[in-house]
Amino acid sequence: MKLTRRDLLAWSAGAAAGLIVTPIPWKILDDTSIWSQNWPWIPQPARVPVEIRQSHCTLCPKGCGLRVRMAAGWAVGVAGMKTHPTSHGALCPLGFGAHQLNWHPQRLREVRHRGNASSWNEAHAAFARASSEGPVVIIDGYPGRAASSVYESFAEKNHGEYRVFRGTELRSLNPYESWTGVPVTSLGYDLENTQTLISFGAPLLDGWGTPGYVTRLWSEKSGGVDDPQLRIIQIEPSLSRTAARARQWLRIHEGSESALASGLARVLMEQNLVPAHPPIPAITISDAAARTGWSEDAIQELARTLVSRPPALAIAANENPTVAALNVLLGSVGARGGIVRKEKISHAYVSASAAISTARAVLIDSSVPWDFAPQTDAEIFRFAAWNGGPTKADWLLPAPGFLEELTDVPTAPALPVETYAVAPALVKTTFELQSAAQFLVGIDSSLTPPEKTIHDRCADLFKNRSGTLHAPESIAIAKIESVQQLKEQLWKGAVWVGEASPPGGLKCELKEWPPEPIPATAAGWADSWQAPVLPPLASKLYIESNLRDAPERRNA
Amino acid sequence: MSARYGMVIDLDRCTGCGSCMIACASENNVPSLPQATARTGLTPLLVRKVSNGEDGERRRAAFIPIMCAHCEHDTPCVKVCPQQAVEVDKATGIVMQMPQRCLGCRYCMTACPYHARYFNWWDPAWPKGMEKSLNPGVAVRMRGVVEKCNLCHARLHAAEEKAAAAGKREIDPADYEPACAEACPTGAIRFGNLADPDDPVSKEARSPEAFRLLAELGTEPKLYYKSKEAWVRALAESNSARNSEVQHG
Amino acid sequence: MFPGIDGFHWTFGHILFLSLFFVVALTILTTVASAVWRTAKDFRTHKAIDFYWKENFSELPERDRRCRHELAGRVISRVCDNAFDCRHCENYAQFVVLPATGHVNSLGLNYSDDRYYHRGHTWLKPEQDGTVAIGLDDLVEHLVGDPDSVRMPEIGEELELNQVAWRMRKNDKEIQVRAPLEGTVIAVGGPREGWYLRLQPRLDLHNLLTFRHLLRGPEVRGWVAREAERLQLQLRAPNTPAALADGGVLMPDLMSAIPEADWDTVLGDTFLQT
Amino acid sequence: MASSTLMDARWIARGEERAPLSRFLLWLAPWIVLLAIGVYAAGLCLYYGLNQTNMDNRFAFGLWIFLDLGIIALGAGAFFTGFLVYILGRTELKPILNTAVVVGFICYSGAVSILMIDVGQPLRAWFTFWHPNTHSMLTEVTFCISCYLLVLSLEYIPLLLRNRQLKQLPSFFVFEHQLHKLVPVLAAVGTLLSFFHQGSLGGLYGVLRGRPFAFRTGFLIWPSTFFLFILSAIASGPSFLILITATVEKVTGKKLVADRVFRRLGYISGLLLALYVAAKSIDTLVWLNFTSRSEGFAPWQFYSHKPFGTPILFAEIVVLGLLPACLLIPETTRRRRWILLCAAAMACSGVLLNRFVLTVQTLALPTLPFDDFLQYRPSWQEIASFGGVIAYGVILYSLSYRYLPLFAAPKEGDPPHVSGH
Repeated sequence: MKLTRRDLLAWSAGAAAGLIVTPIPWKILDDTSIWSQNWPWIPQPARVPVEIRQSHCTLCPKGCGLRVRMAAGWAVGVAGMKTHPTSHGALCPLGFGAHQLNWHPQRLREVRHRGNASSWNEAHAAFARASSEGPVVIIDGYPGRAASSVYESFAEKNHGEYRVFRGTELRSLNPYESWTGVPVTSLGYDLENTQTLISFGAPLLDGWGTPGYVTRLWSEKSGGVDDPQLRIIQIEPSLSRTAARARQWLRIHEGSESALASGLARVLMEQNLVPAHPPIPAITISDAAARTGWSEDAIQELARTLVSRPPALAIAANENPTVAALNVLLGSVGARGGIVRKEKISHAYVSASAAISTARAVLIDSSVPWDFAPQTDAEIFRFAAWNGGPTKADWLLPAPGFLEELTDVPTAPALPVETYAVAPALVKTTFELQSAAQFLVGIDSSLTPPEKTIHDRCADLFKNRSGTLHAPESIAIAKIESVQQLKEQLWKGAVWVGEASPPGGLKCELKEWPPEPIPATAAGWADSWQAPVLPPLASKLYIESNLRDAPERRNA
Repeated sequence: MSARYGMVIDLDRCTGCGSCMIACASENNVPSLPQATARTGLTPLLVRKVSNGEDGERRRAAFIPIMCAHCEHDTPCVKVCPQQAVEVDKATGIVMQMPQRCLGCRYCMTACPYHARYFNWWDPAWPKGMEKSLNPGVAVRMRGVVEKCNLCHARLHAAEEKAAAAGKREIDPADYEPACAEACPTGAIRFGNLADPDDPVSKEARSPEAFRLLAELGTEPKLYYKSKEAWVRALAESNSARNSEVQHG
Repeated sequence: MFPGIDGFHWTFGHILFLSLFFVVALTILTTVASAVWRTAKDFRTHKAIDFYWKENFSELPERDRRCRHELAGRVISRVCDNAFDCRHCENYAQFVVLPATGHVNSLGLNYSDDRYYHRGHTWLKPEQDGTVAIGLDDLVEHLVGDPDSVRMPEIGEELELNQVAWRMRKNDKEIQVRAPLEGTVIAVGGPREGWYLRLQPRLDLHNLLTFRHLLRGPEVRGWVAREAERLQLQLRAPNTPAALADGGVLMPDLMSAIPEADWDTVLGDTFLQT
Repeated sequence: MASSTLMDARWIARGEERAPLSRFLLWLAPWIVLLAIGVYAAGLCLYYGLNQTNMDNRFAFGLWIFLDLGIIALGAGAFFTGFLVYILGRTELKPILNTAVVVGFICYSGAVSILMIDVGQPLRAWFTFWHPNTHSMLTEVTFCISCYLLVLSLEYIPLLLRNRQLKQLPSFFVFEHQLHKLVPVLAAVGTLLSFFHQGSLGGLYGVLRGRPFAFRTGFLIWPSTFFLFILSAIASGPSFLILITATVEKVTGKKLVADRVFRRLGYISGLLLALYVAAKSIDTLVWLNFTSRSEGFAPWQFYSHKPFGTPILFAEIVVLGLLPACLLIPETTRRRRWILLCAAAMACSGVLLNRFVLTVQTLALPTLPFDDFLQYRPSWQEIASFGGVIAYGVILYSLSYRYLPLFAAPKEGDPPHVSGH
């Protein structure tokens, strides 16, 4: 029989109908939907056991305790260490995504010299040559570490300079340093005992200081408490997070914080609300009222509030001598609940300013914020784990990232007590990295490597037999049996806390009422984060939601 | 004994820092995609910024974390899912979403009064190598399915395994805390078993200070809030969207 | 969906819902299956073609469905209601006895009295050996002339009455020729041979009933006259030459002569196609 | 070209006059372009995912769901005409039946294909059949729509097989006939299915307790929108058939259906519309005074967001509901063709507006006290897919009209047809 087109048509129709009763289409249906559950381009985590390790965050100097979930040698999750004596289990929001930073697309993976790929050998040679030709300036953003002592020694041996970049909290302590001679790193705010806290724009509840230290105090003594033992009064032009959650938000004209501080001082003195009588500020109350946009009554009322519940403490957003002078007036310097000295022995660091006049080379540690741009003709050696964008540095040197190197964790800025902890290298590195300290030791092998310094410091702690080890139960150092035991504990995440120094160790007198500083804006939410890049998950806060403004607008 | 897990969030203690959001995303392997926006992003836990609607110095702001409320009664999303990809776990009271079975019809998203459900508009992706940082206990969801808070079910599972290994029937409450509650720096987010009358969170939930959003819908959500600030409570309990001029986030 | 599958619960709602669904699904499937089964049965019992023809017949224009007795002039006007199946027509006997007062063939067409004619313009001639020869009548020969191609059935193929027996193409038009009788194809001819098919009839040739549905004698003349008249009307159009030459004689190969005519309709009416 | 014209003519029913192939293709061309763009857009959505749309986590349903609900409501003419003809024996509506089947098939197949793009994981669509949640309105919709599409296909097949070329296959022809004999069964099944899924589509939103604007109480498991959707669908279906047929008559310049059929359809549509308006008014009153308040929502606040004010409610019930009903019921107004057509168009628009309000306004309105009123603008991919479905409908209807006997009437002793110039 001949096959005609008609037969073909009929046959196809029959075949199509018949196909439905075969298993073929159903099998295909099943397989395709199973395939959609296992798309090969979607990464799935390997099923490996998870191990918990305790350590410390070293991305900024605030030293928060970490509880790291590890799998197959990689960090797969980060949380706060609940038993940590100063951070109390809190981290800044960005810290919770820190474990992903090591794979950030902007991770520095190779030595780069003026935009071209280079090598560690060439960088070594270039730095060795430069340091032999002239003075070297080393800038550190995280003083007090073992690595910092390498920088200090190198600078000393090579007639160079060691300078420290100061963050917001340290800058707010600058006036006291110049008036008392005690370095800012040895000063702290004794917030645990403060009753009235007046903040001139400092983002106290938004990452200021060690976040967990401040927020725990606030949540225990203020947030949602009927009769708060800690009253935060936020003076700020706009409704910031701290202003929103403070006991009181007082709106003020932009840049008039110093005028208010001086005005308050004048009220305190004129109305004899304080015993001390330092030089009287030039500003009158009515001037202060005009500048701040307040009524004179409001200023007087605030002044009375300040003295009604002592101890009172004023904190500025930045370096602000008038706010510091207000504290002097209130008697808060060297007093309980005020500014205290936490270390007996300490030495001052030269503050890193942008202008560097005579230097052959500048070495910038990875702890210095990326946008710190020294104005200099010297050759700049920039250590960083991540590339933060356009830079004037001649050399970009890949430094260890998150939890990739052994480092020690000295006292965080502005804390009232001394602490010491260790962050061991927890995760693997897959490419060649050097910290600035290792780099310098590689050039001058007579320097003490940071690892050895850390061991020495542990030995010193054991020898001094003062303070307590939080591991997490508090153990007096005196009860620790050996250095080895102390080290074991520290490597497992224990924190040594020094004994609180008695108040009164600070003497401060004003010779004249300080002039108003140039107004500085309050630090934004991402400012306390010092790594050049944010963790990818930060997008949840400002891209995938409107919880926060984009960090680029931090100064807007 | 079956549990009824829930939360009490003290809005007076929430600083809106966002730690919980990032901790949640990290724990649950939620990707952060460059294409996502505030309307298409994945935020199983979302802290929203609200205000009292006033201007100038009378303006006040607060933060309200929103996540799946694990509605107990007539659970809106469970009822509407055509293929049983959502169900209430009877043993825990957790509303579970099964991404493997989800068809992506998004009917549950329209059903949820809290907008606590999220659609995977894109293929999940991470920068090269970053997949090593994923939480091993949680499977990554594919594009085209709905996801939401499951009270960090992987942690519950781990706690159950631990209890089983120790030959115990019930988990140690200390072993199970969702990432957001764990991360909250001020202790504003508190997690507990509402079925246990002695559980402090359960007690707080029953206190007169506690309230729930859209309680009058009758879905018995297990997400409680509390606040001493009158305007916050008034706003949260008003069912009229009269504050729609409020900047939301 | 079924017990044992994840998510199935023995609840009233579930069972009610699924039972309803299956009742509906089964009803739909049963409907389709029964239509398929009935179709197959129609083919098995040789009813299909007959039925197919009857459906086609019902769709023919009324003009093409005139009763043979009207064509023969035995009655004034009658439309066939039996699909030209005079074998089973109850009224056949009643009309056939009436005197025929029909037309005479004046068109120069060659119609022979020893042949039977089918309404689809085929002739049938019983042969001595008990077979029948089948060919196209003279009107169609004039209409189509020489077909461009012919597709004949296979030898041995069973043909049903009124089934399309062979197809021809002419000027891109397809022509389907209906079989005037049921039987088995035993030989195939073509336009050159003067016949197209030889059939071994299924029915007894000596039984008069076998050929009763075919036209004979006066009926043929009346029928041809009607057909010619129809053609004339259909092919007559302004600016076209007369379809019929002077003296009422048909031109040969009309399809090529008047290509602009509505051949689709003409051929449909001629070969009883819808 | 000449030979393709001849090829084409072979598929057109013998004796039917149709536009020349070139003009037909010219008519189809823009629709084909539109369809091609739509298919491309749909392809983008399937390949890259729904990020191609402008829907988002809160506006999880968008233009497409409105399209689905809208065209399924308008496609109700198919089942309802079948119901009237086969079950209630209103044979005077038979001339419109074929067109109703084609329109229904277009609407339903269009809706199903859009639904397949609209879900995030189309490959898992069958899970609904494997793990059905019988409490979900969407399950009911899925089951009924897929079954009813099958029914519509089975009703469409006989029509298809009556094509001049296809019916030359005796097996097709006989099958067509046998199937045709069983169409009343299919009509009955179709009626049952349609009643349920039209209702379930209404229930889809009515059960949303979390969306107080849409939530309705009702009878047993069905919210009132379940019944309102059935009513509004069968009210607008006949009106839509009037519009379609009148449009085809206008485009082809032929009288296809007797005026009395139009008037009968208009009357049915008007009566049902009146019933619907009454029911909808009662439902709105119950919702305003009880349902919304019981959930703690002051109902008028839902109308405080521009542009969704009370004028929309007024338009839905009075301008596009009561008014067309008043025009369609009295014989005097219905007799005037332009009034009939206007009223039919208004009835269809009213039902579309109802679907729009229920889908789009519901999602735009805030539920949490600190939610915003949300705006949503569909992406070009959504609009193109939408347009693709419309184009698909026009093309399929045009092809059906050209090649299938949609309005075939029995041939009466017609005069010989002369043509060819």
